[in-house]
Amino acid sequence: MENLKLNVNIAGVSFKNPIIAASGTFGFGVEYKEYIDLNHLGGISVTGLTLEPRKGNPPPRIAETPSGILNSVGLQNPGVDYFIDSILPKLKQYDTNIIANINGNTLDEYCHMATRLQQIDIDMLELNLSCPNVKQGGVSFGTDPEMVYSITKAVKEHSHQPLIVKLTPNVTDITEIAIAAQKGGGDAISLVNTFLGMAIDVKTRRPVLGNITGGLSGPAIKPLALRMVWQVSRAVEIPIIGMGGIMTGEDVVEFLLAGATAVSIGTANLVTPDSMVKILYDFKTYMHNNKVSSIDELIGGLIVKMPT
Amino acid sequence: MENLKLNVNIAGVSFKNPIIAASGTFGFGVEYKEYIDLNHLGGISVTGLTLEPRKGNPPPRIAETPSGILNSVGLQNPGVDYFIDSILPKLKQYDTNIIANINGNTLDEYCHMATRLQQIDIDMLELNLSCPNVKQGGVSFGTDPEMVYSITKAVKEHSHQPLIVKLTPNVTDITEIAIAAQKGGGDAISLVNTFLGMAIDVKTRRPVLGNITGGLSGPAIKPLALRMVWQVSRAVEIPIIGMGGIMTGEDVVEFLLAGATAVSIGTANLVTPDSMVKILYDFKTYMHNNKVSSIDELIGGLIVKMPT
Amino acid sequence: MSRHIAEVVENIEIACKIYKMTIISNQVAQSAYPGQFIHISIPHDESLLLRRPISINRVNRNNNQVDIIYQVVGKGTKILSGLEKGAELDILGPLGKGFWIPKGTKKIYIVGGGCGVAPVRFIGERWDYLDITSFLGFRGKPWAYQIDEFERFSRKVFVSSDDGTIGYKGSIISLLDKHLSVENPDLVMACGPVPMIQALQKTVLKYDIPCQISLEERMGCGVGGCLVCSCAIGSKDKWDYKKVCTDGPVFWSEEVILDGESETKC
Amino acid sequence: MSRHIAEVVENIEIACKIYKMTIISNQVAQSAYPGQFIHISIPHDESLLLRRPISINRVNRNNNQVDIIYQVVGKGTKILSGLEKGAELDILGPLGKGFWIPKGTKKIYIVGGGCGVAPVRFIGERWDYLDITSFLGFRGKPWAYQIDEFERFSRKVFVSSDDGTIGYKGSIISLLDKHLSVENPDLVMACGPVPMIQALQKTVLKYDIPCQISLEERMGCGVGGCLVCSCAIGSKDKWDYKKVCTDGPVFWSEEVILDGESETKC
Ligand SMILES: Cc1cc2nc3c(=O)[nH]c(=O)nc-3n(C[C@H](O)[C@H](O)[C@H](O)COP(=O)(O)OP(=O)(O)OC[C@H]3O[C@@H](n4cnc5c(N)ncnc54)[C@H](O)[C@@H]3O)c2cc1C
Ligand SMILES: Cc1cc2nc3c(=O)[nH]c(=O)nc-3n(C[C@H](O)[C@H](O)[C@H](O)COP(=O)(O)OP(=O)(O)OC[C@H]3O[C@@H](n4cnc5c(N)ncnc54)[C@H](O)[C@@H]3O)c2cc1C
Ligand SMILES: Cc1cc2nc3c(=O)[nH]c(=O)nc-3n(C[C@H](O)[C@H](O)[C@H](O)COP(=O)(O)O)c2cc1C
Ligand SMILES: Cc1cc2nc3c(=O)[nH]c(=O)nc-3n(C[C@H](O)[C@H](O)[C@H](O)COP(=O)(O)O)c2cc1C
Ligand code: FES
Ligand code: FES
Repeated sequence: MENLKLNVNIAGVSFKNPIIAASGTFGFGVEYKEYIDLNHLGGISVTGLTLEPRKGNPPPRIAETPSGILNSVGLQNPGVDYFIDSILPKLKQYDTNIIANINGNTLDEYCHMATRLQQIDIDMLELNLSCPNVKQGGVSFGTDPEMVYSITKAVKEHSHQPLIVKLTPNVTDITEIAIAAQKGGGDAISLVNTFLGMAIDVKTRRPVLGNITGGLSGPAIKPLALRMVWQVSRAVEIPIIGMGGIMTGEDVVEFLLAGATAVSIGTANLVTPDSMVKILYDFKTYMHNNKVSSIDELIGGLIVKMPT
Repeated sequence: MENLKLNVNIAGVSFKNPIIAASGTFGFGVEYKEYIDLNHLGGISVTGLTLEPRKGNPPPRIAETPSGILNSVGLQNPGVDYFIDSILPKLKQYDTNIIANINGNTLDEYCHMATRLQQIDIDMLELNLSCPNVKQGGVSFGTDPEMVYSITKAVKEHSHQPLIVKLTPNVTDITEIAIAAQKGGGDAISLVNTFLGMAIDVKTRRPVLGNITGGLSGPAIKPLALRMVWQVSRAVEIPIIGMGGIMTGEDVVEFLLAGATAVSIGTANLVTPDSMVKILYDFKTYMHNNKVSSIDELIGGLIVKMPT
Repeated sequence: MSRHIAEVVENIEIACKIYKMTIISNQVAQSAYPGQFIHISIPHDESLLLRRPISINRVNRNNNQVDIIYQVVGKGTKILSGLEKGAELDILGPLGKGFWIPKGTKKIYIVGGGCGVAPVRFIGERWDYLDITSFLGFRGKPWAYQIDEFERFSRKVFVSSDDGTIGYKGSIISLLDKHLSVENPDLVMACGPVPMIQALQKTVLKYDIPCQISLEERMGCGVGGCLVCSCAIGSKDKWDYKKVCTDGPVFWSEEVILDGESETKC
Repeated sequence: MSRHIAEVVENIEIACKIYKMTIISNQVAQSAYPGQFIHISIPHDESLLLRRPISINRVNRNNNQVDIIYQVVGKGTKILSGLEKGAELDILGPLGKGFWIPKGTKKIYIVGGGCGVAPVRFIGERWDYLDITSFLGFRGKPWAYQIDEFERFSRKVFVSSDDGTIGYKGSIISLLDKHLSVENPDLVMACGPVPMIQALQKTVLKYDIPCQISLEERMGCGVGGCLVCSCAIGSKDKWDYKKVCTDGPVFWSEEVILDGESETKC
């Protein structure tokens, strides 16, 4: 299994393998260092950052649903400055790509954050236009193609690092949004973020989550995420980081076949802290058993006979 | 458990209990008569009908996903005339409400079917604007509020029976679509239909479904369906028939609390033919154990403290 | 045709990843006939919603025991293989329209390939008064099973394997072809993987022998209500989607239209 | 602080729907201290993704046995209750910041309510050289357990129940209140349902006794990475969300801000 080509290139950044920790599910990475060797990861997208520190939403913040989880963390984080000063130095000791996931309430805030991170030694920026737990005027930015276009464009002007645009799946036509991100200058697309959902406790007759609604992730959404990755891969030229319910090496293969160049692992980290190492191992085993020597053979390799 | 009030009224039609078989998952009802007493059901929404007979999509038409299934039946049915002449007479022997689920490729076809059914002894019409497996010009009608409004209005003019409008969940804002259906004269709303998804076989590197994509149903989508029912119930006045992943009596309670007046059971029928009887029994047990004497106490009964 | 709980009496590996399970079900034992199947709810793991269709290998009407044989290919059959004596299974069955013996049939050929050997054994058990010759194809010796059972009711049993580790080396259909070129049975009854069925269709057409084949398709309800188990039945110009679960799984060979892309496993 | 497989040695119902499970885990047995928990992956049913946090009731460093006590409240604990000797559990642990003994502490009161009795037993087992008085509250006799274990290390054990079927009838906190009004321990250490904790907070404030309490919150990772297990810690004017999994589950009583709507079960 040692001669497999696993590395991929996303917007000029080389990833030693296609496994990236999904934002918000892996803290700042360092929380997991006793369970997993961070050097083995392709990359880490850190917890969603905001300009100022944020407390996040009231508990309970998690509910278990069939093969899925709902979360309503609401971007609790210590703010971008604290990240740069106190966390990044620790993280830089590891040999893995660092992606800063940025979140704003206004276009200005996004640009401000990009500017603040411009001179900082991170590998990529991830523009999160999709958190379902934080709303601006009731509608999240990511559902409107024009908004996506203009925020992407503006942030691009303020950033030095390659820019990933992370899309919300809670839209009628995901390709329209992806095309807007590409047009705005996004260098890659990551999808999907969580689907807006809800759980009710029939004993108390109340929502389980303190925030009433939350974002659904995990295997339950895998078929939906996979479909979106497939649709978007046929609509845009820029690379895709696919995610949504990946728990096994074979799930990784499914996303690559559908057109993703790399994948992110989210919920699996909440289930077991060393999931990503296991998933990478299983992925290599799949390649080995199926005589796939290079990951490039899998990316976009779905064999389809279009229905007539 | 005998004194429980279970009956509900939807647009003037009385249902003896809130359990309705979801279209496409329970054939024409008669297929199940050896497994379940059809007289015990609140209603049956028959397999999606079209003006002409339809063959449907190529197999395989079903894939299992974590806590869900994908289907791509594509409205296989013998056509509305065959239904009226050869099936309905058998179905009318049972004491349950019959709902005709109608599907068109054009506005004309919808109206034509409504007209054809006008004088026929069925209890309600269900306008399916949402089948993800059949497309008209690439976009299904149900994602555009104006289309929803105009089709609903036109069909309403051609129909004598109360009209249910069935919505697709594959939209950015479900309330907008529901409001359009209400404005168009819809007497009730049923939601959700299936979510567009996909499954890939990593051995063959092909889609599992003959149609490539299919509609996701089952417990996996329950949190999403529940959220939509809750949103729509606060946006419209007309009653809602809620569905999506209901497998137990407690699931029924969740949908009623979220604002549904009745529920439909789909995937559970594919799992076990007598599911609906079991679900009704469990629902009554819940009412009994929780000292709920009337279903009206549950409908819309969610206790929420809106987040600030 | 009922939903009920069946108790597991025995569950053993009889060939490589191929298990024989014996359950007690008087409903199935008393009314099932060859080609029918049971639809099994997979216990323990609620993430697996669908039942698994498995053919009936044999029934014993005296003690209500029913045998099924299944290959472990995925999560559902993996869980089944771990069940022990005393476990309870929620099953539907017997389901489907199985094989039938047209009037005047005396001499039949039974053809089974891989997992398809399991269902056709029931034919010989039930209709052992006929003149039976059996053709069984396997991947190789480690995957072969129940050949001795076929010997009990067959005039002769022919075995082949892909790798030649048991019986003739090569396809069971070419073996069948040789026999058809010298002898005509009244009927061929078969079950097996799609490529085998396609070869069989050509062969029986060539010799113009009536042939019933049992098909597999992914299933939902199993009782005719959901229309997901469709297969194309008819002629090239005029065909319809029929339901494998209630119109089949057994159809006349000449009516079955296979597009060659259908999945198979064994 | 590791992920490993632990073997089940025993799993028995010790009170109504309350089970004691003994597992073998040298990692937990050797390094755990009172108030810590293990995070258990639920076997068999893949639809249940999340681990379940369960406190450590006792460890035996000699034979590496670890006891946990859990009440069956939902699907996960139901599956746990069905596991038999020899079953394997995938666990993380020991996790969390447990109870601690500030310098100079001599006399402590241990307070446990319902399922909260289980974790506080470990306090007495580990720090049995202290002068310990225990206060245990139950719903009623059928739900009471391990009172005799507390007697082994306690100067005195007080028991109460909601329905009076065992010990005093009434809340364990009112019993505690009576004792605090005549005697001051150096420290109170407690675990129990939210209403009990809220009453306790008022009582210890009244007598100005330092008090550590163990909290419960729905968890994801259990290791501090996902921020879902938050509880409000600080003062009414200046508080932050802390993580129950790594900053807690044990906090100083005066810093814990409970809104009264949190869920409890026992
Ligand atoms: C009428 C009929 C009779 C059958 N009889 C037998 C038998 O006697 N012995 C035997 O070993 N197998 C038989 N099969 C095939 C058997 O149903 C599948 O191998 C089994 O369902 C696989 O389940 P799994 O969970 O292990 O695999 P997975 O691949 O994990 O299953 C995923 C889903 O696909 C379906 N599926 C996968 N493969 C098949 C297939 N080949 N046919 C139908 N559905 C499939 C499963 O039922 C499930 O819904 C029969 C199939 C049919 C339709
Ligand atoms: C630090 C800590 C220590 C605990 N120690 C014990 C103990 O020693 N004995 C004991 O009986 N219980 C203990 N609990 C509570 C125990 O974790 C829950 O009762 C259990 O997770 C319920 O799982 P379930 O699948 O049966 O219930 P379900 O209601 O089906 O669970 C659904 C989801 O909600 C979560 N959940 C439900 N109730 C609680 C709860 N009260 N606290 C946290 N999560 C919950 C589950 O973990 C799961 O993710 C502890 C909780 C925490 C946080
Ligand atoms: C607890 C939790 C917190 C998350 N926080 C963020 C976040 O801060 N920023 C972001 O872009 N996505 C966030 N996400 C979304 C994930 O990064 C990922 O897109 C999603 O969970 C789907 O992948 P999965 O099914 O593997 O979890 C969060 C998800 C979870 C479960
Ligand atoms: C096999 C299958 C066929 C379906 N066919 C139809 C249909 O013809 N018309 C329709 O309105 N909905 C159809 N649906 C959608 C269901 O009626 C229902 O809205 C959906 O499955 C969600 O409910 P569930 O999760 O309980 O299955 C179909 C669903 C399935 C699984
Ligand atoms: S499986 Fe439902 S119709 Fe055949
Ligand atoms: S459970 Fe993940 S941070 Fe506490």
